Amino acid sequence: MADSELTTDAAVEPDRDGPTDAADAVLELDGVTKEYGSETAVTDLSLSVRDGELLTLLGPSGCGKTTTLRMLAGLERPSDGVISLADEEVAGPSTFVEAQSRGVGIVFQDFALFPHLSVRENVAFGLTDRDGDAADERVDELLDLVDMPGMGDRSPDQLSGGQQQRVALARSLAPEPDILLLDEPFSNLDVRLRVEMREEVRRILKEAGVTAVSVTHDQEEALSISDRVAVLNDGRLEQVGDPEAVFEHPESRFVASFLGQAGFLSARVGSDTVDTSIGSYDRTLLKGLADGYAGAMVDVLVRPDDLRAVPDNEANANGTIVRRQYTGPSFIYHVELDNGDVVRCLHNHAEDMTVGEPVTVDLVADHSLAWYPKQG
Amino acid sequence: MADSELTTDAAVEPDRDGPTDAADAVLELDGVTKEYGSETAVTDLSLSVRDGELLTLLGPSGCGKTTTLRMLAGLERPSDGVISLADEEVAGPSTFVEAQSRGVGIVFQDFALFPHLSVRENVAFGLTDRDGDAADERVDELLDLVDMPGMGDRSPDQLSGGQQQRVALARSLAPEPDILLLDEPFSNLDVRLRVEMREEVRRILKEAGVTAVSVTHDQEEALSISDRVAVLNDGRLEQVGDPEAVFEHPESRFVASFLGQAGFLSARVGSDTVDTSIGSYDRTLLKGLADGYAGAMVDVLVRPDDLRAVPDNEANANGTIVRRQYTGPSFIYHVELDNGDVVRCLHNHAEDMTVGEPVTVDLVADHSLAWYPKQG
Amino acid sequence: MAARERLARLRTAVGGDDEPGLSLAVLAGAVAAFVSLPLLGLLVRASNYGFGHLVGLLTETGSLDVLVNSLVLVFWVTLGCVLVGVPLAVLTVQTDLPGRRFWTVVAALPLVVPSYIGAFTFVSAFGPQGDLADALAPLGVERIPAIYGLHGTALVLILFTYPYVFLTTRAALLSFDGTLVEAARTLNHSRWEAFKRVTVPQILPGVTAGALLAALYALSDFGTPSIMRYEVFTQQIYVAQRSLGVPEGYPALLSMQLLAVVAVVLALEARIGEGDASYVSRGSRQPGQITLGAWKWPALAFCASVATLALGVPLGVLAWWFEQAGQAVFEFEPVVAWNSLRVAAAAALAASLLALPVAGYAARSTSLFSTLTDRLTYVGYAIPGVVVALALLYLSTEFAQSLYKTVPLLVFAYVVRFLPQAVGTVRSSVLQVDPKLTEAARTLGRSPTGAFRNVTLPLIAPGVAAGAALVFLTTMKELPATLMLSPIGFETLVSYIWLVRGAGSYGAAAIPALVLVGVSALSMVVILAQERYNG
Amino acid sequence: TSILGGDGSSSDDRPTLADFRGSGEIVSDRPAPGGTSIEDLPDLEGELSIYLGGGEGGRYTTLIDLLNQYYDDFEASAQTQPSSQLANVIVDEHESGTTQADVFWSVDAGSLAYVADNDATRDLSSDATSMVADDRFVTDQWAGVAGRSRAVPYNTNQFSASEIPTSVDGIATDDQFTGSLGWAPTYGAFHGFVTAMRQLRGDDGTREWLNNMLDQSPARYDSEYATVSQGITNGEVGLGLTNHYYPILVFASNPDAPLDLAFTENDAGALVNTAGASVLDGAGDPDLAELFVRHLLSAEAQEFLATRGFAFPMIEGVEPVGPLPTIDELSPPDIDLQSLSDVQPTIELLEDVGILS
Ligand SMILES: Nc1ncnc2c1ncn2[C@@H]1O[C@H](COP(=O)(O)OP(=O)(O)OP(=O)(O)O)[C@@H](O)[C@H]1O
Ligand SMILES: Nc1ncnc2c1ncn2[C@@H]1O[C@H](COP(=O)(O)OP(=O)(O)OP(=O)(O)O)[C@@H](O)[C@H]1O
Ligand SMILES: [Mg+2]
Ligand SMILES: [Mg+2]
Repeated sequence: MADSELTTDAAVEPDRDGPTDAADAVLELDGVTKEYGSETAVTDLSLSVRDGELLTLLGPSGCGKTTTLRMLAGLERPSDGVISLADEEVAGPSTFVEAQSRGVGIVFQDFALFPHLSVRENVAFGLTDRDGDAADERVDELLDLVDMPGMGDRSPDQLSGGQQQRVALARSLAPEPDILLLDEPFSNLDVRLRVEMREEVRRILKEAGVTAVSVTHDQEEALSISDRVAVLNDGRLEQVGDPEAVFEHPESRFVASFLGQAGFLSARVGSDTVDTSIGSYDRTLLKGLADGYAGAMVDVLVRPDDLRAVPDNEANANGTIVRRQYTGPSFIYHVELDNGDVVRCLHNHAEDMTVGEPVTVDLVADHSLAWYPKQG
Repeated sequence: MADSELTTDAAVEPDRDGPTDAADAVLELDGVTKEYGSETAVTDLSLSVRDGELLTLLGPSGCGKTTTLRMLAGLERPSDGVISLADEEVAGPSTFVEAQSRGVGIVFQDFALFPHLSVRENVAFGLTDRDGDAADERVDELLDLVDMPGMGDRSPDQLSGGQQQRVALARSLAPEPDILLLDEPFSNLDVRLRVEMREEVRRILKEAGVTAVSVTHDQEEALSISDRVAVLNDGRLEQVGDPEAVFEHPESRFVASFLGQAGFLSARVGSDTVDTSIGSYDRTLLKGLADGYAGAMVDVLVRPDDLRAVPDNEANANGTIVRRQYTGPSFIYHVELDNGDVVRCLHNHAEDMTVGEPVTVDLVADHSLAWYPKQG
Repeated sequence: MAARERLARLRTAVGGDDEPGLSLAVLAGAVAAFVSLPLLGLLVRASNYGFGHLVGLLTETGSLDVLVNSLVLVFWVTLGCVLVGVPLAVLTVQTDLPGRRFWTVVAALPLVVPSYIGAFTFVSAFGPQGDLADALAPLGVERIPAIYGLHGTALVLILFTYPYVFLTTRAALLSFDGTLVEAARTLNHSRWEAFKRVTVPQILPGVTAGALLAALYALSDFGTPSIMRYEVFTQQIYVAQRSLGVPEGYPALLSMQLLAVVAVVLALEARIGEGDASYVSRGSRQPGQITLGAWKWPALAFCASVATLALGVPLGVLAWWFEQAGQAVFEFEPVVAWNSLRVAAAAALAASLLALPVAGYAARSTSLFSTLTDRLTYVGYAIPGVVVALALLYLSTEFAQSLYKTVPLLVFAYVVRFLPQAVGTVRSSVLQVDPKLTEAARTLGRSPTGAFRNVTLPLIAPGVAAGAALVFLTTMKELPATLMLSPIGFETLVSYIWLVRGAGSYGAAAIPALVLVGVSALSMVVILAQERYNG
Repeated sequence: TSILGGDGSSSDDRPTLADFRGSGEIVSDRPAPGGTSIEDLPDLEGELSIYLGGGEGGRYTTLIDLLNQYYDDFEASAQTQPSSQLANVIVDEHESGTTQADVFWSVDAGSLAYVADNDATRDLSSDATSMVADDRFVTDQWAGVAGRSRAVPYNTNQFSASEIPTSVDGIATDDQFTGSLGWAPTYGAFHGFVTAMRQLRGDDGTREWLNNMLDQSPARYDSEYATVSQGITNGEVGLGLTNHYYPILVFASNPDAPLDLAFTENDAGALVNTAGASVLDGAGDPDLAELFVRHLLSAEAQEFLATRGFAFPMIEGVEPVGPLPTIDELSPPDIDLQSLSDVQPTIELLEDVGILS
């Protein structure tokens, strides 16, 4: 893992990534807050999206992703803060540009297909500036894209969930918006179709130079197609950056545990060593550890591929398998260590251990590890 | 890969897995077909679900998963075939037991929350046989389970997509149905919540001895929580079996390519060797190859972890990187081989190759490979 | 894709191929048969006279002219009602119009002004020598546009029947899924374009349901055309049934002609309103309010001018007459208002209850039988009230003498006449309830009835309330059946108004007319409060 | 329900003559009415149901209320409907044995005759019939209670008295009335008028008159009251054919109306018809019903009908109000009022000519 560089005290005070490159930012949120009655859905969000990039909002359910997209589209008015599109303020204390004037397309989380129109008519809905033939051609093109040729004459209620989602996607792509907002656009699609479509969509976006903001709960999707990823938590921005940076250098415990099946090892920092329940390691294991920490308790981030478990006899073992999870290409064993920490170990199919079996867990990471002050 | 045993001529004629263990099957479909006008959504489906098991229907969008669940729930009447619950025929040519009399719970793909009721009232809806306090307690329990305590008084339109999905799940679990049908119950949840909830749901199901049929498009979810997996394609059953069997021994090219990011290597079977564009291998590489095949063209199933790519000079290379996909813990390189086959190679972060770079792809699999007669 | 086809497919998709339960069909059929009794009476009476005469009637001098007159009137009234009712509904539901609740009640109220009173007051105010002409004369205005004839008749009928369209459109808008408008707007459609392309097609069933009621009203009304000097179809029937020694069944036979036209109108509506609201999804999100901005003023002016014409003019003129009549000291007995309120409430309740099975069945079934039951309920509404009353008098003397001229029979007559008003609104609300919700309830162990009670009913409550409001308001002002079927001594507000007007005491009619509007306004407030869920 | 209360209610709760009598100029110097006073009649006692036929029923209900007030133990309730419609209902009820009312009190003799012809009434005793002064207005079956005449109201700004023809033919043929005539051809009273004409000059003669009228393009009103109040008073038309009391009603509320009325002579235009009452076959208490009819012919009731309904009284000793001539001064055609029930051929004729289609 040659390129891995871990953050250090970032853990102590994650620095907000404000408007980065104002120059080529086409979309900017500045201190945006949205309240529904006493409920605050989005808090003081500042973020900028660069021209032509695909930014993905990642975050747990209910963290404010849909709300953010709706504000960008002009469907919801921020309670506070300013939104600008191409350097023009579209929502602020005194301005509000309506949705239809923003040139922003959106794929809704719940599709919102027009029930009174056929699939073709739905897709053609935004093609008001093309004449009949050109529009027809474009619709055919898009139906092909979403792998639904020949279904144009159905009505939305005659489609399966995934098919509806694909029509919603085709409908929003049709008029070639400058900015496209995608709210979990692939959530109802099977892996194969999802992978195909997201790459196809990415290709289209890139070719047309469309700037896009998408929402997904699929970490793999976020990491694999996005130019940058923004992680939200409870209405606040936790971290924004390119996928590798965010995955490899999570700035907060939240980000670390949200991306990937993170586990944490409790550790005591000694003067030269770091002591964990699976062994003592050199202090250099922990990236950027300042001197002052001697004696402190920390949580060390360990991902499934950082650890390996081997069956052992009761006496030597330092943990027990509590769950065995089959993911197809590999198994992930959940191991409860003697001190109660639960960590996960990734194994390719080879080993076959059973739940309840005593194991010895070893650290196999060849890179230094991120850590966070002990919680609670 | 100690236990891997590949099927052989299964590829030629996949045998349908009919009612297997009629003895402890609580739910049986026999020759069930469902037509919508001229559209056939499900064709001649025979399947049995055993008592207490969690069976997952996997298949591409539009293959008939939702339709199958709806027939099981009694919301749709099969055009043909017989459905039995606990040895009693509930749908057949002359019988039809209504949904409310089947004791079958369902979580709808689009939630179907009652818009006029609060979250609490939605969850309590099925608790008709409990008195006020007991029902209240049960509702609290379930709201805790879905991680939404304190949101009981909201109305459904004040919830995010994922929150709605969780309420739908809680509502269907509340009355402890004998059989639970789940239509993509986690599709709108983030990874962490999804993993937590699916394990939680699995635990509940197992504790209560509930038999469940779930639909998912998430292959990892299917493989990791199901007792058995049934793969559907275009309304037909392709294969049913336990997750490992289905993943490791796909009986058809369709199943193979649907599960995991499968690639196929074109190969010519010689008298002693199998020749591919990345090298010639012993005939034993192909599992169970009968003698007669000499001279035949076959497609050999290779999964990302069966292959490895290394940078090479133009002259020696046998392929070119066409796409680099970051998934967090690893990269998957898509390589277009000289003969046009596209295969995928899994690498942990170490190597750093770029798109367009010539590479040599090697087979690193330590097990024999499945193969299918050449297509088209 | 033809709407019917789409509808059929949808229904198979959502409801399974199986038709709704037999019991619902039986119930709906029973209700339809029940309210078709007068039709039966009518047929029997007409056959006494002999259907052979029908041909003669059709070829009579002027028959065709009058038929054309009627159709032309129906056309303009329907168009006018849509042009007034729909904008008002949109303004009160989807915009930030100041005082929306107030305008909602005010816009619905003209329905309680009996159209013949409206016509009188209009003639008085706007006739060639009317008060307006008097007022304008000093200003040098010599002629004001003639109020008599087609335009006057159409104007008055529009002003007093547009609330049908207003109320049904409102109900449709209230249950409309706002996300769809959002989707259209993000596809670069202005609010107006989105309204045209998304909202309109989806509220169309609601609009046509109201337009149908207005059209049939225009067809069956006698008073207004007669006051406004426009010859229409119903005139013959009125004269016939008010003449001595008319051969038995003659008015009934005349009504048969009218029924033929009604059938055509119903068929026409079926084409336009087809598909009904079936594929309208009830949205969880209300469409964002339209901010009127400076348009607020023209919008307010529009509402105010409709209110002035449809409420201000009749009430103003009545009050003025009252003032003029000065010397007439009279006592107004509250029991009269109480009687009106009682029978109207009973009719509204009964009609809403009976409408549920018919509307539920029509909404969930595509069978011919369901269409038939649904359409049959409209017949009583389209036949002039006197004819219905005659048929009921006939039936009760023949078969149920103990009911003859009793309040229950009177309420039944109201139900026969106004049931379709409830059926129409309830049907569109049922169609707007996502069938998945009922399915969800059933998989949670509820019987179809339980699911109906706990899920469907609360969701269709606004539609049921709107239907009840329509029945209530129209019953309050119903005259012919009230006169003919009430027990002797049973007086209601309208029969009282009719009485004092007949005595030439137009002024004395002002008080009961004001009471009529006041009582109705109060009940409207109560009924509209039912819409709480839709806010 | 009291609609038009009197202005002189006495402290004793029994209504006095002043309560029965109208108010204002019209009655200021009227003598006390002659005839039989209520006080001389036996007391009304019990409950009575009345079918009240006719548009001006509002006035009649006030009279019923006064009688209700007059007797503690008497309670009459009424239902008002157009008289011909009610006549049809009464006949139907009689045939099916569901008679609802005891008394039929109708504004026109045709309806009374129709009901009588269909055997739905009982004979009146001479106690009642003898009270009516003029034989033309009484039969065994019904007694007239208030006379009414056809008249020709006109707008005094448009025509002078001398210009008004004395025959309906003059109205139908004189060019000066073209475009300034008003009538209400759907109205029952008009049908009575045409029926009378049919009796007098036969169907063909009537058809000719109707066709002549059509050539004058008369404006069509919904009712005769409207013909006068909207049409003539406002000057929309100059002259009309109506019952005599509609113009007086207009006067009563608007004394300055530019309105006067004329009468034709010896033709249907001068028909004198009568409101009357009969006792229905099947009445619960026929004696009470007949006594009620006699009350309608009492001095007080006749004074009421004359001063508040502007009718021609039916008994000796009560005069019509102010400007009206007495019945004797009119020149009505000689016609049996019973024959006015023959309306059906009239309707057919009107339809045939194209007035009602
Ligand atoms: N009412 C209908 N009329 C016609 N075809 C229909 C109807 N409902 C579903 N279908 C079709 O039947 C097929 C199966 O639909 P189903 O909803 O069962 O798919 P699914 O497997 O659940 O797909 P997804 O994963 O996209 O939800 C689809 O091709 C769909 O288009
Ligand atoms: N109308 C509303 N009234 C009150 N609270 C609301 C309303 N709409 C959303 N919220 C709350 O705001 C928060 C953010 O909602 P949002 O829909 O943006 O979440 P999300 O990130 O899209 O979640 P998911 O992944 O589950 O769709 C949630 O807690 C939600 O309950
Ligand atoms: Mg969301
Ligand atoms: Mg589905």
